[in-house]
Amino acid sequence: MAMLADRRRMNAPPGGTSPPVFASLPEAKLTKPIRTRNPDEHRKIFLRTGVVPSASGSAYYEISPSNTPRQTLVPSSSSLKITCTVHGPRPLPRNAAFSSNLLLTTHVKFAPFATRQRRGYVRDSSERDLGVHLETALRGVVIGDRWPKSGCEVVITVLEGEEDGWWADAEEGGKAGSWGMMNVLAGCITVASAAIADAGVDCVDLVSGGVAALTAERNGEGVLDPCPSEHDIKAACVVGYLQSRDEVTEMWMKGDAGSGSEALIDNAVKAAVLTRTVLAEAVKEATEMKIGKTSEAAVETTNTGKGKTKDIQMTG
Amino acid sequence: MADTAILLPGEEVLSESLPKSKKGTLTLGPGLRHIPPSTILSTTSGTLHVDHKKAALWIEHAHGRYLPAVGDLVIAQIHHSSAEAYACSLTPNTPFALLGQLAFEGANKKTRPQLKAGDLVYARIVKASKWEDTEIECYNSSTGKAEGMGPLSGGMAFDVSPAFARRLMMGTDKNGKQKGEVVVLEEVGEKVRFEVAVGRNGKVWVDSGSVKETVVIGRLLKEADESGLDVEAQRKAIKKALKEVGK
Amino acid sequence: MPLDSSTYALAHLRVDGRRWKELRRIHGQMSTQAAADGSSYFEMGNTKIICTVLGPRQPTKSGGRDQSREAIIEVEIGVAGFSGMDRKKRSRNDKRTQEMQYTISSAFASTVFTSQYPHSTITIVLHVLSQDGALLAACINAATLALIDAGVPMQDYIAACTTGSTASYASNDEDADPLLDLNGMEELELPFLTMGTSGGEDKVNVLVMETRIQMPRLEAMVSVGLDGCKQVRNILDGIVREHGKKLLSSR
Amino acid sequence: MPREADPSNNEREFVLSALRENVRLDGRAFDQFRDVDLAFGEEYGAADVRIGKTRVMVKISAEVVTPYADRKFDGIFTISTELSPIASPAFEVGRQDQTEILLSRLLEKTIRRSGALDTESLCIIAGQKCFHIRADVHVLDYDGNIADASCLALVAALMHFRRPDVEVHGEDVTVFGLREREPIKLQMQHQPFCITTSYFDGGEVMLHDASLLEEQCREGEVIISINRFGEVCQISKYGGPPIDGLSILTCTNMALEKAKMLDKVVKAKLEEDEKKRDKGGLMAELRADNEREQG
Amino acid sequence: MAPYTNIPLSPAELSYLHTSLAQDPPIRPDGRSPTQFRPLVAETDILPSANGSARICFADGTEAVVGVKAEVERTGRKGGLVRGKEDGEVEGEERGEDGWLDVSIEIPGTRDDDALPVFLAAMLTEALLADGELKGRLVIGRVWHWRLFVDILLLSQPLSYPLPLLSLTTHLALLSTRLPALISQKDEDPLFNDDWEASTHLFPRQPTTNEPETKPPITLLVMTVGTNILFDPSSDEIAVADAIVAISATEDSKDGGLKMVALRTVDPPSRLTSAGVPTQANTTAGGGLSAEETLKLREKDAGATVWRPPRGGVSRTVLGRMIKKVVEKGGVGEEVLEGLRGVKS
Repeated sequence: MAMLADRRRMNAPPGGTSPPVFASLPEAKLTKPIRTRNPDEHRKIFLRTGVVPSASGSAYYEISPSNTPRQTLVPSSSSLKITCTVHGPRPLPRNAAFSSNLLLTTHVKFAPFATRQRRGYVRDSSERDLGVHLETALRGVVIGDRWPKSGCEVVITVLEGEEDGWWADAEEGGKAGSWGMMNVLAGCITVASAAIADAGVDCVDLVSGGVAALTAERNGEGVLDPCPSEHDIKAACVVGYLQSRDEVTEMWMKGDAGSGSEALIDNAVKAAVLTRTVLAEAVKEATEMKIGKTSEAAVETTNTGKGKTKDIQMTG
Repeated sequence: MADTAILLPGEEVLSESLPKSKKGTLTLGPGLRHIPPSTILSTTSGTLHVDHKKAALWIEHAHGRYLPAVGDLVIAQIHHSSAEAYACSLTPNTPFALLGQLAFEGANKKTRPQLKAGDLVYARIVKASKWEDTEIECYNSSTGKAEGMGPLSGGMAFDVSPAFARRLMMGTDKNGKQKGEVVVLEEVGEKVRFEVAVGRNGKVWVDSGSVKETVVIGRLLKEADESGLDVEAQRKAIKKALKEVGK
Repeated sequence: MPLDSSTYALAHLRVDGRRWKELRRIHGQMSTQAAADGSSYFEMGNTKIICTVLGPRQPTKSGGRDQSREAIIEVEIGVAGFSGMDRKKRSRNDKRTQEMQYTISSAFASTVFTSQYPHSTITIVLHVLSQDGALLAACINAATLALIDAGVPMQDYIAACTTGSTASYASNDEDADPLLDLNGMEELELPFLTMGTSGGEDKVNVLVMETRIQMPRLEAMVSVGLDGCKQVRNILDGIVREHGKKLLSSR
Repeated sequence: MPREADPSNNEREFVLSALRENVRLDGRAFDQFRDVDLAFGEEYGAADVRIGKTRVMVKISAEVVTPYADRKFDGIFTISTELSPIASPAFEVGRQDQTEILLSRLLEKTIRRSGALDTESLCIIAGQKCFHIRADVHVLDYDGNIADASCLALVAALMHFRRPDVEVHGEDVTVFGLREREPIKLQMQHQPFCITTSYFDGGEVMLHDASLLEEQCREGEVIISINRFGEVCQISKYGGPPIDGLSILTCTNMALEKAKMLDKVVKAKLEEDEKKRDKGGLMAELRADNEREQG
Repeated sequence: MAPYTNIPLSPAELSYLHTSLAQDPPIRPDGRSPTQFRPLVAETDILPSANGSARICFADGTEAVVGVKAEVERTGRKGGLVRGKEDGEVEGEERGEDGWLDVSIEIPGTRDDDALPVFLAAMLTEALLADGELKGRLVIGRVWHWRLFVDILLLSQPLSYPLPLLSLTTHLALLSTRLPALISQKDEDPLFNDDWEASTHLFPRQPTTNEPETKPPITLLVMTVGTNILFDPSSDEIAVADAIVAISATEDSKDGGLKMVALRTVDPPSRLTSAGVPTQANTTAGGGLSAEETLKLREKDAGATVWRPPRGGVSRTVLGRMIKKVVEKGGVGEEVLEGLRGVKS
């Protein structure tokens, strides 16, 4: 789209550059990574809130890559690193129309280096689409009527994005299906939920994101938290799940699930429940820290330490 | 009387050029800034003018935008009207000045003049402050008399520089000599009958009843302003121009 | 595909079999969309336009008090990606489109009694579904019909068509014929102009020419154009009357 | 959004009544241009045009680029227009407003579409290398009639410009600096000029070279681009109140006269400029170089 | 996101609408049954310059035109590095690529990069691509393929959520899409038959009945109020929706029934409506409560007596029922497809 051309920066030539191809030993056969986790096992999640002191709320989310042995320099599977900042609730600009509810806006952007193919500085349509999904997921959670005439911005930067498939795969350079987007969305939901809690916006519950997929290998059996490079995904589903209410605020499902769609949704919810334990733990810890910090601060002002890291090993 | 020293912004006014005043107070006009205890700096570039009688000094400069000052006579253009006042523009792209709906001679709710957007009025500035809207009126509010102010109908408004407008309004000294050294209006006035209103905001309204004469007067004014003609050159131009219209 | 002008010289028939002063089939419909204040569908040969008119209504753009003493006519033209031979997406900021929007807006600004609707906006939205020459002319005609449908008071209405000349600009062909209502292929080859007139007399509202041509050709083209616009006007008249009859009989 | 201040009702009415008495505010005849002044810069391809207070500057530049895939045998010629706040407070930086779009379309139609510049001559190697001639039009002062002024400046600048000479050996292209070889004139096929006719009272009064105030008061305008051979390159009458079909033809005839006048101005100034350059030591030196090489 | 952020309904009206829609059976403002669609006018093959086209006009005046255009494009070298796959080696059937389908939506009053058109385009694209069948049909040979451009124009202002309108129009346009017949060999530079009569349908038809063998998917908008599930909601109804889901379904080639190929939740605009004020808390009606008490009252009321914008999401059981209603045998999806069969060009 010519309209989206970025005119504020000196951009690289439009032809672009070809991605680096690393020389590998001729005898080294590139092998597609294989899932080593159980089908119902989630990858390890690292989540911490309060990473950006100047924002009202913030959080950082990371899924480490699965440790498959490899012979080349290029990692065979990707990982996910997302930061989220929340600004607000704050008054709407003067020229904005009256709103009796909190106006939540989301802004999802991949860092230019987040994926194998460089991303531009201007948001493209997939990023906008993710923004809409995230907005839907969060709007149902925040209690908007508590904050009339206010706005709240959720800004997400994806530092490293999940890939859509195995990079060396024959098909479209591993870009078919754009399944990686679904993992990114689940991560966005979880991290935004943590950041919103950190910002102290009223919510009905914590919303956590979960992904499940139907893969070709397992003959219709579903997997939780699929890493696109490890699977040949047929259908996938993301949910934004409120555990205490057993409700779904956001659901995005695509692909040919046939009759297995119900099981797919159930699996996605299961994944969301798993993520929730980390989310709840991280938010709880941050809250404890804050309470602790305020009492400590009264005594000792020099202590400015932030929250500790938290690593939780999870099995289904 | 006029001191021709040229000052640049930030330059100090030498103490010898300060007027001696009996009371020991000085009046600072536009373009000057006082830094206690006794330093006076200029803020614009121009020539320093000193009035020893009134113990006042100011800086004259030819360019720049007109800044409203209380008591100035201006030609304002109605932009739009609201319940209480007309919003008028004095210069383009600046905040509007307010002209009360009833700020005309003998105006009350029934007899007030109905002005449309784009109409011109000759008015006096009654309030000019940094924090509030500038206010103008078309009559002297203490006497209730128009004093020549009011809506201007017909005629033509010419744009001149604010400095030239000021020169036009300086009036004559004791010898009948033009202080502003502009003789266009007087000299032409000897041959041609016309009405004129000079606004400090750089507008001169002329109406002679005849298109050709009005155009000539406007052209002479603009020429005198833009080419900086001295009195002699002005006289020459006037003679030539009047010949063209057959006077 | 160069236009074979030799055939024309022989038989005086154009690529699509028309004679020099023949219009293509013109078809128009009014009130095609219930949601709009006025709407129309207009075909000039294979050029197909859908037009909707919204308003006169309050300006949608907030901010800045609007003190205009007359209605503003806004025109939006959307050229569908599938309208041409090749699929091409024309962005809305395209300068050619913007120029057309301005032309239509200022043409109607002097025909519509805009002073009756101070502080308001009349929006004309044009969708080009298919293009085969005479794009601007068809847009103007479609807008005319939609404005009539919307009941916007006008002094008169504008009818438009294109005229061309069989001589290319270089040849100083003395017996070059003027042509009426060029199709897309002819437009690529031959010099042409778009003309919009109002009233029964020869009053020109719009005249846009983008191709190079010898001055003597112009006169013939203009006079054929004036005549063509009259023909178009009669057709538009018919469409409006037909529509009016339908409305009355349905009551 | 800043806008040009509207003239007051008094000014509007006065201008109109004056025109009805055959008088223009600056005393010109209806078809008379203000003083047209054309100056060339030190470098090739810089033209500065003043018509009254209106002032337009055009600078031409050339670079070697790859041609468009669908036009392998053509060079690239682009015109970019800029109306900056330098010209008038009504113009904003970076925002395209109506005036600018219309101006750039007008130049596009007049110069590019009419084929004034022979783009095929800009091709170096078909499909691989060609010259990209870029014309930057800057309006420096705005007192009406920028269309005519911009077009005049653009044509003059194109005629004044010299592109560097090139030599092709198979796939290798050598571009010579201005000092190495005499640069080459652009191949112009014709020189069109834009003439704007402003009309009042439904075409009763027709003016050439309207000032800003006259433009603000006019009913409409007809912009005609025409070269001295009487080839009309473009006519734009964007809406506005209707006028007789016949008056448009009259406009065209009058425009032809004006185009011839402007053509003469450009030719005379170019000649003057050439003479000035001829005397220069640098040129003489260069010529000696060239002769030696040929010999 | 929603095209109408300010819903012109008062809390009282919203409350009334919500209660009537939550009845069993629901009472819809226009008297329709929960699964009933509004009447529509449709025509196909309206544009000669497009490979396929359709126009649908809903009763509320919203109107859409879809044009499908196919262009031949050279297939780029695939980026595969491994599996010893070199040029010339073909591994089974050629598969199409996602990038060959280009859906763009134009909605008046929005920019092309606004959230609404982007979201709708993504939704329609993923439904079309879900089973990989359509993109497979775009393959001409190893070197050439069709690139399909689906341009969707909403001609009217977006009065109600335009998704069903656009989806149904796209469905009809794709059904009517025809590709010129190939006369050259598979991998040669393609040459096509000029005869339009000889062209083949993108969705092949049975030679005898001229009925399409397969059909493009349709996307339906389903909303819930309380436990009720309503189809084809009007803009007023959407204003009080608890949840809105867009479900794409297509015919299952295996058993002839329907299967779901995509699902997305849509942010209901009801979340942006203003809440009503309970009488006790209404200062003008004599009730004078402190801010704290008002808040407590509001929380306790929870939308029972006065309108309150919905909170939370949709429960899983309701979601399951919605899907079922669309895809089940004799369900709404089949009904809609049956209805569209009647549309002739």
